[in-house]
Amino acid sequence: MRTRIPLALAAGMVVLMVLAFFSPKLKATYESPINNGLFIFMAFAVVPAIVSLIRLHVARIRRKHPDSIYSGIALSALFATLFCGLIIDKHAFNGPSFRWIVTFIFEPLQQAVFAFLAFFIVSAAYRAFRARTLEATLLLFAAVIVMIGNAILPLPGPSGPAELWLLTVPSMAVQRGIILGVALGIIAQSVRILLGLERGFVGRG
Amino acid sequence: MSTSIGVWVAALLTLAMFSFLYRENPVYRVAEHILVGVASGYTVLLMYYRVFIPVVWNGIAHPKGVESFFWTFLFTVLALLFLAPFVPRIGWLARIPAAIAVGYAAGQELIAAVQARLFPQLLDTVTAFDGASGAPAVIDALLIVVGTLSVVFYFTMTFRRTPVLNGVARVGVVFLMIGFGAVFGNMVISRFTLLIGRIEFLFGDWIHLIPS
Amino acid sequence: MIRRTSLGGLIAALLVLLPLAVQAQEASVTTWIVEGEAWVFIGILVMGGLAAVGIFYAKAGHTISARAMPAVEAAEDGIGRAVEMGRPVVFVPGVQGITKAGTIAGLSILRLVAEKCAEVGARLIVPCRDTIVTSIARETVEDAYKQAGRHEEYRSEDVFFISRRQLAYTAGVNGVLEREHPATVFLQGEFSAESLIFGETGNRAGAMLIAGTDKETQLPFFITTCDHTLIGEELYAAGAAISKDVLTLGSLRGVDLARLVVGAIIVLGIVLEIARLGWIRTMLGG
Amino acid sequence: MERLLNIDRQWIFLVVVVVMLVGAIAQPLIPMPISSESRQLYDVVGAVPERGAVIVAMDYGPASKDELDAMSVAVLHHAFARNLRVLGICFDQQGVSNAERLIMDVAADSNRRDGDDFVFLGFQSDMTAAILGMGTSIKDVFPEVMVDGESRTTAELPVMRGLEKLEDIALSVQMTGSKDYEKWINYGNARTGLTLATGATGAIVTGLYPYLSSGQVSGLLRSTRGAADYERLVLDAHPGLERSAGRKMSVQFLAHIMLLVFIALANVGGLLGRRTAAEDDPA
Repeated sequence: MRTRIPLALAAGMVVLMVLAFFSPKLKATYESPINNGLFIFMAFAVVPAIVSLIRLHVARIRRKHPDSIYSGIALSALFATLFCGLIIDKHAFNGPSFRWIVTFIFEPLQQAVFAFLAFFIVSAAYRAFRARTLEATLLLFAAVIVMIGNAILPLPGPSGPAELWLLTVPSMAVQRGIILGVALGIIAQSVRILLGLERGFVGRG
Repeated sequence: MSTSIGVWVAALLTLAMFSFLYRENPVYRVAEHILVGVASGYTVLLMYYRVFIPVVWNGIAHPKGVESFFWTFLFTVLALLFLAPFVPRIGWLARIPAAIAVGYAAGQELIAAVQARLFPQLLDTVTAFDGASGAPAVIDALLIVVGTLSVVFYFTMTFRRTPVLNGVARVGVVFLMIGFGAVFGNMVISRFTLLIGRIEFLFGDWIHLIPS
Repeated sequence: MIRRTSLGGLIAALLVLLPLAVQAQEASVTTWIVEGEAWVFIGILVMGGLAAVGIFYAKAGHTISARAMPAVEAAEDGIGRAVEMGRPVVFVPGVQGITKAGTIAGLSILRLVAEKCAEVGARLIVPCRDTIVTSIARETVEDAYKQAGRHEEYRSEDVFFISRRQLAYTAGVNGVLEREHPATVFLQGEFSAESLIFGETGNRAGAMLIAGTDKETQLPFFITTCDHTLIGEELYAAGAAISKDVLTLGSLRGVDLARLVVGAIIVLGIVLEIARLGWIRTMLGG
Repeated sequence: MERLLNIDRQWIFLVVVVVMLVGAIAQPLIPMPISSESRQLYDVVGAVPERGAVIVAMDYGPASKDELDAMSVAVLHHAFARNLRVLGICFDQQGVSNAERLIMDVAADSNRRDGDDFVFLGFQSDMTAAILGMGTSIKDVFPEVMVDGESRTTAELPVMRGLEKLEDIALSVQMTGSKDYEKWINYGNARTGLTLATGATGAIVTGLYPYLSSGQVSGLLRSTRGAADYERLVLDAHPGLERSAGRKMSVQFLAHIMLLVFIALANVGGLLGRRTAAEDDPA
């Protein structure tokens, strides 16, 4: 019962979607209500994640966990953002006080997290990007061509810039091979769901 | 130096995040937890104002028609099942809306796998030689066809490696390495741009060392 | 068992559909089936059918074996190397949770590595980023030592949880690699951008590196810094072969069959194109 | 707690920052040819008739701002300068505030009126359902929008006159740093024939070339390089656009040379036998 119904529902949805694609009558009847339904689902699907985050930090504070000060900061940041969004800019989502938080707190923090990836590439390049195997040699050779062509100087290639030729012929063939392979993998997964064999979203028991 | 409070706040938070490079420290953890808190607040406000109110609230409070009211109400009730895990013993009910969402996506992806991935890409491979006049274009077309085929067959997993399949796989590896080299090359300009952006902000907008 | 589930699935689907289909009669649009998409429908049936054939073939009990993979074969001498040099083996099961296919495959490969370490008596260290993955990893390694009859040598403190926060985990694993000077490092699972450090530090420590990930953006860095790398589906196939995961192996067989059809369409299509007969082209919507 | 910056890595970090700072200040100008993918995007925007409708989908979060904002601003500036009707969209949960700010700022600079010349349709919580829904009715997917601070019904807006569904849209330009360009291709172009163009981060642009070759995508911006080329093309015809990607390219020039030097050192060092790897037969 706990697994049969979800598996059957998922299988039914796959069949309905494929039939709706081929039958304009079916599509016209069910497309907009189901699309709207998906919007509602995805809005509510966020609630459990937020609630468990709050419960985690509240529990830490109540248990006097050594990191409870940080939990306090996370919770006050959350409620300050909600306070700005709901109370200060009363009607709109992107009101002035909320925009200030996003522009000067949220976005800079998020951008800083990814900024030092560039630095990791340089330190790895110096210490580890050696052409030890045939594969690594080919890879580095292609990478150097693309790097030079992207930002250093225009390298002449067979028919136009070298890096453009590389991106539109050999690399394009590789990416196309991957797209075709992934497409077959997606079909296999949809078939598993259609046959009620894909237990991923249902869990064990 | 900049005189705007906002720029100062952003600059100090940026340095707090970068301090992790030296060692994990309290200043970094404060910045990290502020990020977690604000990100959650952002999501709640976005979903409330831009999805809950226009689709759910207005869909029920003043619906376009009886039928649209029924569908919105039905899906809202189903969506509430996402909260079931907070009630003991009926947690599994959350699988119902999840199953519908998974089935919806799987159905659409199944159609798109053939209509938007296989057919158009196979068509462009099959017609690779059509417009090819002159040696370079023919060679390019040949490389594209051989490259695509060798990569598709490199990833055969359950066929025994006959000499033919081994040969194809060896060609496939050569193409794959060139392909990953291209990914590597484009990754570099992408990751560098992020660090350049932060340096432009810190030394430009904050310290006014860089002429903006 | 699969008979009932899939049959149940299809019956339920029809029950859901019948009333809906009937109610659809009155909808304003006239035609039932849109022309022009017929070939897409046939494509779904053929490719989907082949995938189902592979799955049922595996479910019916036929054994399907994954092809040999150098990275998996290298595991054996990588662990032998650790015993000779008297240094540990470090296994990093990726940075994602248990719901990810890459993590599941990584943990299957952990079982193979743990069994080999138990046999030859090499010390195995497994730093994890997810509490559930940690408990599964502990179970897997302990089970391997038990089966090799060396349960007393199993050290549960060597399979540990560092932190859920991605950067803290990266720094933690980096520290383990620098401190323990492992002879061999396995990086198997789903990794993200900062995992690039593991290849660099492992290289620095002079370790033999055997990686595997399905993240395309991470593969170029692993290929250049590691000795062997499982690429994309190779990771899933290696994991499924070890754990004898019938469903995955069946799907891989079905997809391999579909690859033959894709290859045939390309070769045949080009031949017909050159012969000015555009059947395949029109089928593909050209 | 472990450190990521041991002695070796510290001086490398210093070199990187210094090189980038020198690049940012000195701004070495390197003449590079316009990449053909950028020209294709410029031409496809240029081909839209006056008052034609263009979707600008800024589907990215803060992590990609430094790379993609320059593209969004350039596309918006180009579209407004050509007096096109612009529909702004953002499907990234953390990018909606930024997307709204960008379209409002660029519209103000080009003195285009909210509700008449453009509208920010905003966000919807499931991208697949939204694009499929827009294939039938755009106003069903985005029933209400904010115009000059008030909530209005989308269908009544002058800018939406004659724009019922995706078939009525001349072009959709998406800026993205993730694989979700596939959703616009699968459910926009494949289902309704919508003409697409994509401004992509370097992390994902390589995977888009098969779609450019097959015609499913009609223009492509290759990270900051593509953005800088597109800025130059737009500036030639429509002045007033800031060369923010162009400025970053000067820093990229020095940074890329530095990286090549490091790779050379690593391989030269390798040859000197610092760590000779066992010879392996290819996989």
